[in-house]
Amino acid sequence: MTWIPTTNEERDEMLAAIGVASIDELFDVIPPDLRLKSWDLPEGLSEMAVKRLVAEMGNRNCGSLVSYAGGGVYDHFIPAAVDALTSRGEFYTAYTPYQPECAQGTLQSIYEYQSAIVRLTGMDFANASLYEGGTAVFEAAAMAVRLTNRQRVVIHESLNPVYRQVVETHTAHLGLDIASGDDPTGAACVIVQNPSFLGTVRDFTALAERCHAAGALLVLSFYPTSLGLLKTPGEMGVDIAVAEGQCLGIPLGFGGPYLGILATRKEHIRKMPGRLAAETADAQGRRGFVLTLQAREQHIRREKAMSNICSNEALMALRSLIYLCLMGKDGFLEVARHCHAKAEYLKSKLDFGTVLNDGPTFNEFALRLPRNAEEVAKRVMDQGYFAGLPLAPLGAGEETDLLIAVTEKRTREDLDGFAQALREAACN
Amino acid sequence: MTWIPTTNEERDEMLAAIGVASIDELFDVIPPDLRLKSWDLPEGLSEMAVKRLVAEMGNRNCGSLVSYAGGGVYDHFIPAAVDALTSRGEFYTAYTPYQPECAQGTLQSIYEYQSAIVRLTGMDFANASLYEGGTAVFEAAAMAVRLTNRQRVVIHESLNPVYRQVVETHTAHLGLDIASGDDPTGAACVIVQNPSFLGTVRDFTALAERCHAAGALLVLSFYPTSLGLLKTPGEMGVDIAVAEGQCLGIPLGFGGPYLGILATRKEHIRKMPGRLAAETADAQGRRGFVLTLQAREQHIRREKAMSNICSNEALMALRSLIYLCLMGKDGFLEVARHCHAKAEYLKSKLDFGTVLNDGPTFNEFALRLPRNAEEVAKRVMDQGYFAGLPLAPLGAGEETDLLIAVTEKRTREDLDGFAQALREAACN
Amino acid sequence: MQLIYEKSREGRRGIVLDALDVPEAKLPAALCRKEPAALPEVSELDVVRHFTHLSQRNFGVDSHFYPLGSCTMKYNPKLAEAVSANPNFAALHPLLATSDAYWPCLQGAFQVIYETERILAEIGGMQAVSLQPIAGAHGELAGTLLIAAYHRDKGNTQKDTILVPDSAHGTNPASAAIAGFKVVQVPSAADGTLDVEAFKAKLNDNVAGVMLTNPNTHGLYEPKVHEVADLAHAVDALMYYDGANLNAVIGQSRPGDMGFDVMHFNLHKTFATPHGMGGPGSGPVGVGERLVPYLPGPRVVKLESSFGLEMPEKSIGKMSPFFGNFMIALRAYAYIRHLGGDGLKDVARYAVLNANYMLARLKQAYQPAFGEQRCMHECVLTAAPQAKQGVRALDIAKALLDRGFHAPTVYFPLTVKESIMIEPTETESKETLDAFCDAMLSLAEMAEMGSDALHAAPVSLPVGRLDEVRAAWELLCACLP
Amino acid sequence: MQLIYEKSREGRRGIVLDALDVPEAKLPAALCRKEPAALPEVSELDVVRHFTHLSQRNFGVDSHFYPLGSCTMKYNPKLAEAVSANPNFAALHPLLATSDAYWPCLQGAFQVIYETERILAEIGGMQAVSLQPIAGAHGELAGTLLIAAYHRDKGNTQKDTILVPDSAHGTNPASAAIAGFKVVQVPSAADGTLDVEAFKAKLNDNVAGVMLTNPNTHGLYEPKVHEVADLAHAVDALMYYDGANLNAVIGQSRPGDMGFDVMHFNLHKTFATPHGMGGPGSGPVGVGERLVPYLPGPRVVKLESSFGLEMPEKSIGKMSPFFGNFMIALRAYAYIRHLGGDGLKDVARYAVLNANYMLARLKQAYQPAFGEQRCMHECVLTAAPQAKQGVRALDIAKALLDRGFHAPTVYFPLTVKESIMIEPTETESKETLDAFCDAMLSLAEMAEMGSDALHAAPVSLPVGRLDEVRAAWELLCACLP
Ligand SMILES: Cc1ncc(COP(=O)(O)O)c(C=O)c1O
Ligand SMILES: Cc1ncc(COP(=O)(O)O)c(C=O)c1O
Repeated sequence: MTWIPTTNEERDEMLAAIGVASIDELFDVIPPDLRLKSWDLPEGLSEMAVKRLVAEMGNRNCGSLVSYAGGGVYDHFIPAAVDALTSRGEFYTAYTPYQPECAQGTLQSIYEYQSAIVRLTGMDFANASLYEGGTAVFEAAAMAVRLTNRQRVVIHESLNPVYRQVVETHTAHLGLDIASGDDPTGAACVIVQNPSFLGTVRDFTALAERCHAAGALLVLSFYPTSLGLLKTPGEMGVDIAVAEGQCLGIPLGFGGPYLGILATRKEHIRKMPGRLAAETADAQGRRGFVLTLQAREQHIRREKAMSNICSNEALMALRSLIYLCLMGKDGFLEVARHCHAKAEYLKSKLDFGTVLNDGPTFNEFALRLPRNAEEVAKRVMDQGYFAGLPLAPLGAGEETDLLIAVTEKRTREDLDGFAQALREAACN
Repeated sequence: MTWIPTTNEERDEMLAAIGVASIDELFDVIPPDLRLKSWDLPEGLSEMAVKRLVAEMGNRNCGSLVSYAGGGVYDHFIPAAVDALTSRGEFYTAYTPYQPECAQGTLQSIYEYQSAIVRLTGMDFANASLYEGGTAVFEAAAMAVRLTNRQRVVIHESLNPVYRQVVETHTAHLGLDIASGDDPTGAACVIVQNPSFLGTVRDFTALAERCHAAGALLVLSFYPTSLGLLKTPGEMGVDIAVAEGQCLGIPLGFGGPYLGILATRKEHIRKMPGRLAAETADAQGRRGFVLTLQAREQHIRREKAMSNICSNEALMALRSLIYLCLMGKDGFLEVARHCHAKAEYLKSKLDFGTVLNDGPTFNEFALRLPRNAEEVAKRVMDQGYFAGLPLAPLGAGEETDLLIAVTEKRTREDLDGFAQALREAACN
Repeated sequence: MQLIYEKSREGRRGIVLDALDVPEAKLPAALCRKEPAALPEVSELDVVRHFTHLSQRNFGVDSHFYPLGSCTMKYNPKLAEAVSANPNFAALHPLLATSDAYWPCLQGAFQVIYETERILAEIGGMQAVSLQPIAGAHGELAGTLLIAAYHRDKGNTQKDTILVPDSAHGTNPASAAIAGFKVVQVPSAADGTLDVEAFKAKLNDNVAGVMLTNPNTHGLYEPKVHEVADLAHAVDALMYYDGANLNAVIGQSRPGDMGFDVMHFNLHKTFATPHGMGGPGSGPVGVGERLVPYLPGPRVVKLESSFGLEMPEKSIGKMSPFFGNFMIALRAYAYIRHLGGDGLKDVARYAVLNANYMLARLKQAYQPAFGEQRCMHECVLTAAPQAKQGVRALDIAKALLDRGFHAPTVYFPLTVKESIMIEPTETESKETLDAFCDAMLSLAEMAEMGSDALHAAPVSLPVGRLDEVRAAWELLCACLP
Repeated sequence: MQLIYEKSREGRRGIVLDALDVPEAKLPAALCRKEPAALPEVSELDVVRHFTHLSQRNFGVDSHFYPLGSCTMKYNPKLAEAVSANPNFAALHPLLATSDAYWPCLQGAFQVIYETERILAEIGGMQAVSLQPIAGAHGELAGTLLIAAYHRDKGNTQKDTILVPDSAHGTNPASAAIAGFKVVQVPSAADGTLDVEAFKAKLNDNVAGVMLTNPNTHGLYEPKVHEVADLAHAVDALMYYDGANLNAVIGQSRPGDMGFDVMHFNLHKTFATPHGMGGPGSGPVGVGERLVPYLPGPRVVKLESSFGLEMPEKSIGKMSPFFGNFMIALRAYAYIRHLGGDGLKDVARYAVLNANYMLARLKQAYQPAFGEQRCMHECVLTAAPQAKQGVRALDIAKALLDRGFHAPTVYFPLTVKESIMIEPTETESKETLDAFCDAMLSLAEMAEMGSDALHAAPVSLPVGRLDEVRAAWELLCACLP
């Protein structure tokens, strides 16, 4: 099995042109003791057999269950046009736009994506993408450290605990002081999340002011869909807004590829990690787009770069852009409205549990059940539902606590059925 | 729900430009008594809801059963690149290449498709496509009638009985004499099929000679995949070769869209139905392709045209071309070899039944079971198989007879499992 | 650009199968071909690049405004494509339906057929619909065969003629002739509608049926359609409706209510299924009460608690082996369910608005074929004024390609000299219509100034105008090994 | 071409949801945004045409030869794309894995991870692999963090430095720095390989690790790699292998056997997953025995009769929230299973053959950066001879665009002036390589003749060379409402 086109005849012609007798000879530079020691790999399978193999493995996941799991990534609707367009070869088989003249499709799409994020967040600049939401929080923290020259990072309890773990892993060797709470004193930044991991919606305007008074930055991790309704990072006075962009037309895909979003204020732009596209023109005055401020990046600045990021998530940024265009101003708002209203409706049906949130929620809330949440989850799994995320294993609640998320995909009928199943599993 | 982009403001501007007050006014030409009398249609559903609705209906088909059904269309493997390429908008949202300069993609692909069919069949010319395999037999018969000025069409027992029904429907009002057998005397043509509907492989060279001696034409309905191995229509001396092209990279899709293939000899070309692409050049000598001999067609010749066909199956012809290119000379042969060997292997395992074919078979054979075939089919359905086609309802066999087809997709393990299941269902 | 055959290299492989896992089997040599078919020997990447490049040499609706009159080149929703990728439909074998043992496994597909046929019947004002015909012309053939069966059954042996207006699409006379009828043409009146007096003159006892489309191919509603139907019915001739122009009247005026007995739908026009470079289409045939018993079969019917199949009493038989282009019908079903009753009404409203807007903007420079009349969903102009300057409709068409638009239909209908037939459809925006009108008007100006540039167009495409005479003369229709 | 924002029209809609089927709910106004986000108001067709047109302004592997050195732009099989469309993977929520209640429903996904990690470990000669890192640079970061954890655990507190060759990719020093290390650069010898003497001079007890790639970014195999590893290990410095160039040696020589302790794989290079205009990639990190206990977690492990998750003893924690770019790993898995062990061996063989063939053809006109040496999977030439005529590597690159080729990498590695770095990969055919070489040679001739045309290139694309200074000066990075 192979995707190599070269025929034996052509191979021989090429060897002759090189002046060697065999391909093996080309590998003579490799010292014999460094040659392959083991190669215990399966034999090749035809396309047909691979398709079948993977389909069989897929059948061992429960693809047909209806999911109420959230926690940062969500089962939102993805319009068919997103796949139809991003699957065009000229997009997905291209790479970094090193030659802008033959990559205007890429560059304009990055520029349009940046514009969409700026419009969504009320921030001044957005970069071309980061890996995903968790590492984006780390990048924001590192950026704050660079900007303030302070070594203390304060993480608020609202932040996704998984993201906190990612930040801790990345900063383990940096000698930073990673603290909990929201006290900006002496801190490079305070990191908050809205809605919180448990779903509570807050206004961090006052905290932003306290941060700025203390010479610290406010970093906010937001949920893009919620910005259909919620106060924007820009309105709150946030310095660096980051997000997981999965909700914007990207499949759940068991964890990735996703999209790290980062937006910031004008004054911080030169310390921003990641690529940035900008408008310019050619000699004839035709508008075009290029990557700019590349002196921030690893390929120029090497160990002094703002980040080590190189390959990022451009195709996912394109997906999110197409999604945002398809939904448009009104549709995007509708999605948020529906998510919120449906979650509120479900909440109202779950009176056998206690909602743990201490404020309004958007589309996700934590529920204390009369019984162990994982047991309940197992039971309703048999009814065809992923009930949500038990909070204990995430270190974010008691054994009885469940995090439930609702998207626009759930109908009233779905919600009624789920509420009933959950009631039975939790109370009987 | 709508795909209409026009905003109300734009609508009003347009109405003003036309000089009417409302869209309704544009419909004033319709007499009031011809206005809508009833309109009992469901309300619009969002994209999300339609997707879900159709998915639910799909779940009511047994998509996961392994199928041994054939009878003219088959469960062959389709390489992923076929879908990836035919789903490009520039192909599937284009139409008939009325303006060849902006349709060279279409026209060159038709030319390449015609070339592939000519190479496959050993005939001189192939048209750009017909609807599907059944109506293609009718078109061939009508063409033979035109060419010979005779009114008798002889249909051999090898022909798919469903195709015979299609021919009968289409000729019902033509006053033709549709006869059975293979006697060419006084006939416009004799129509045969290879392999026969029951799967038997024959050589019709002698019949071709008899036909020609009697001034009749020989029409052959062939199975493209089998031409990986089998004697070609060209080699047999066939005058008009037709086929169902579904096996060449087209999904079963519960009956369509499929691909009608028609190829013929040089001397018959001016009576051929359907479109034809040809090579030519522009004023600068650049090679290009156009539709040619259009005087045969309805848009020019109207009631005197060779056929009424207009929209045909161009996208399916493209699929088959891409399929044939991907498989290539060797791969196409391999598919035929595998189909045949696997069918023979299965045959050898079904010793509890009697194979009814009176000669060698390619990948399909008729089996007489010790019990009612439909009962057996029901039983093995529960084991996860479509056992094949019971022949009695098709008028092509006894109640105990089953038509079984095997493709390259079935592994030895599959075949063993199926043989075992069939044995149990038929014998216990 | 090279042909894929020119890229072939001996021994190069694309797809390779697994080694055969059962014993080899051999067929007698006498039954086998002498040489393997000379298919191209290319890699998967060769194939991908080749067809990617070919696609880039095409205009499609996804890339270009495509106002091809009579073809209803509206937007083809991606929803419909996504829905039709569902393997529970895409992998379903149609002949399973021949045994009722398998029916429990086909209920979803049966339901799609049943509901689509019911919905189309309501849309057409028909009693019943069959999805069997594969395209519009095939629907016409089905229709004329139904008419023939009706008369045969009634003993109307003298009825051997179908009347067709001179403005009809070529498939109408062709279909009638292929079915076995004589075709008699009825001229149009000067105003572009059917000449009722001329029609009366041709109508007699031998007439089995009358084929019309409404609006007709001049883009004009036939106001006397019901009168014509009454006249036809008086001699027991049946009325056939060519549904190609249904986009103009969907949700406004139904063929059944106009007096038609039988019609076809073009799912690839009105119902937005893709045109696929010339197909696949789908041409369901609909009938009024009189013709229901003759419908092609077997038909999906509702049984007690499930769907099954039944052959109509006097069925003409099978128009196609299975259920027509099922996957196209599935796309149309998705389209219809998305728009719903109200959405479908807007389709005609905006299709007609757009066409009239273009007519209003263009009639200053191009002569409308039928005076000051408003049009329905398409308008027919003529380049007669331009032709006097030596610029023909063809030149305008080619020049539009250079401006980034697909050309309108030219030289059809045959009744209008130098005709330019523009059908914008409802899915195009005002700014697109304006850009196209601007281009048309500027070309008219160039024509007036006697510019020669129009004869050279197109210059921006991979090839210029091609030599059709040479093509027909040399007849190089295949690349041989 | 317009921006999508410029196509926006107030009130125009794309996707519309169903009417809300539950009571409306309101959030307190103080928590809500003042104005809806000014997203474009466009139709679905507007979007489809816009992005279809944008795509047409790109070169991709599907449409163009893309010999971008260091990036391994090989063919991205459609099989892998098809496999990743499977909803049983595509719709799976990763956080379900946090509760073992859900594990029975995740066995397929766990198996993909488990097998892919096992296979990659065998390919790299590593003990274990984690799919968590999202891209190559992230794999480097994971690797340097693993090195840090190792030394911290061993109490090697003085180890604060990572050695990196001057030819290294920018991500290597950047990753080491981001992890918290000092970076010290080691110069290359004149022959393009690591200067072992210089290396020895920089090596001391403070060195925590050494980052190399082999072949290095000059396309040359480091023959003394094992000697270097021994030297490093002697001071307990760990060896990091940048897997970006694995395509040169896959199935020939394994990093583990060369003496490396930790490495990353670029699935989007060696394993053919698409580059997506700059990502997503996937950068699994592999480790030898010493580092296994520190691997990121949780890890998929084999339990008695199923797969489950486990946190390694001394894990550095989570490099990413879930399982890395799982859907990219799935594509790579499909790629690997198709090729199998033997197919993968051929990958390097033909990648190296192709690069040497191009080197052999081009060295007459372009100066090889390192004399008469043969290369591995890519070759570095310089346009130094041409630069003397005023034609720079950049001019050659731009002129190649006009000839229908993507340009090679230019100005990297930084160690070579006017460098042109060509990586053909194994999936390109001889005729493509020849066509490219022909173009390069003809450009060299033009340069020699002092042709000015090269400075004007590209002329065939939607834009010519763009003003980068203006871009940085004006910093117009978003279209505001
Ligand atoms: C008016 C009219 N009638 C009939 C047809 C034939 O339809 P089809 O191409 O689907 O066979 C067409 C097609 O263009 C048409 O425009
Ligand atoms: C030699 C080398 N190392 C590392 C990288 C970084 O990989 P990634 O872009 O996946 O982060 C690259 C990418 O181009 C590279 O060429």
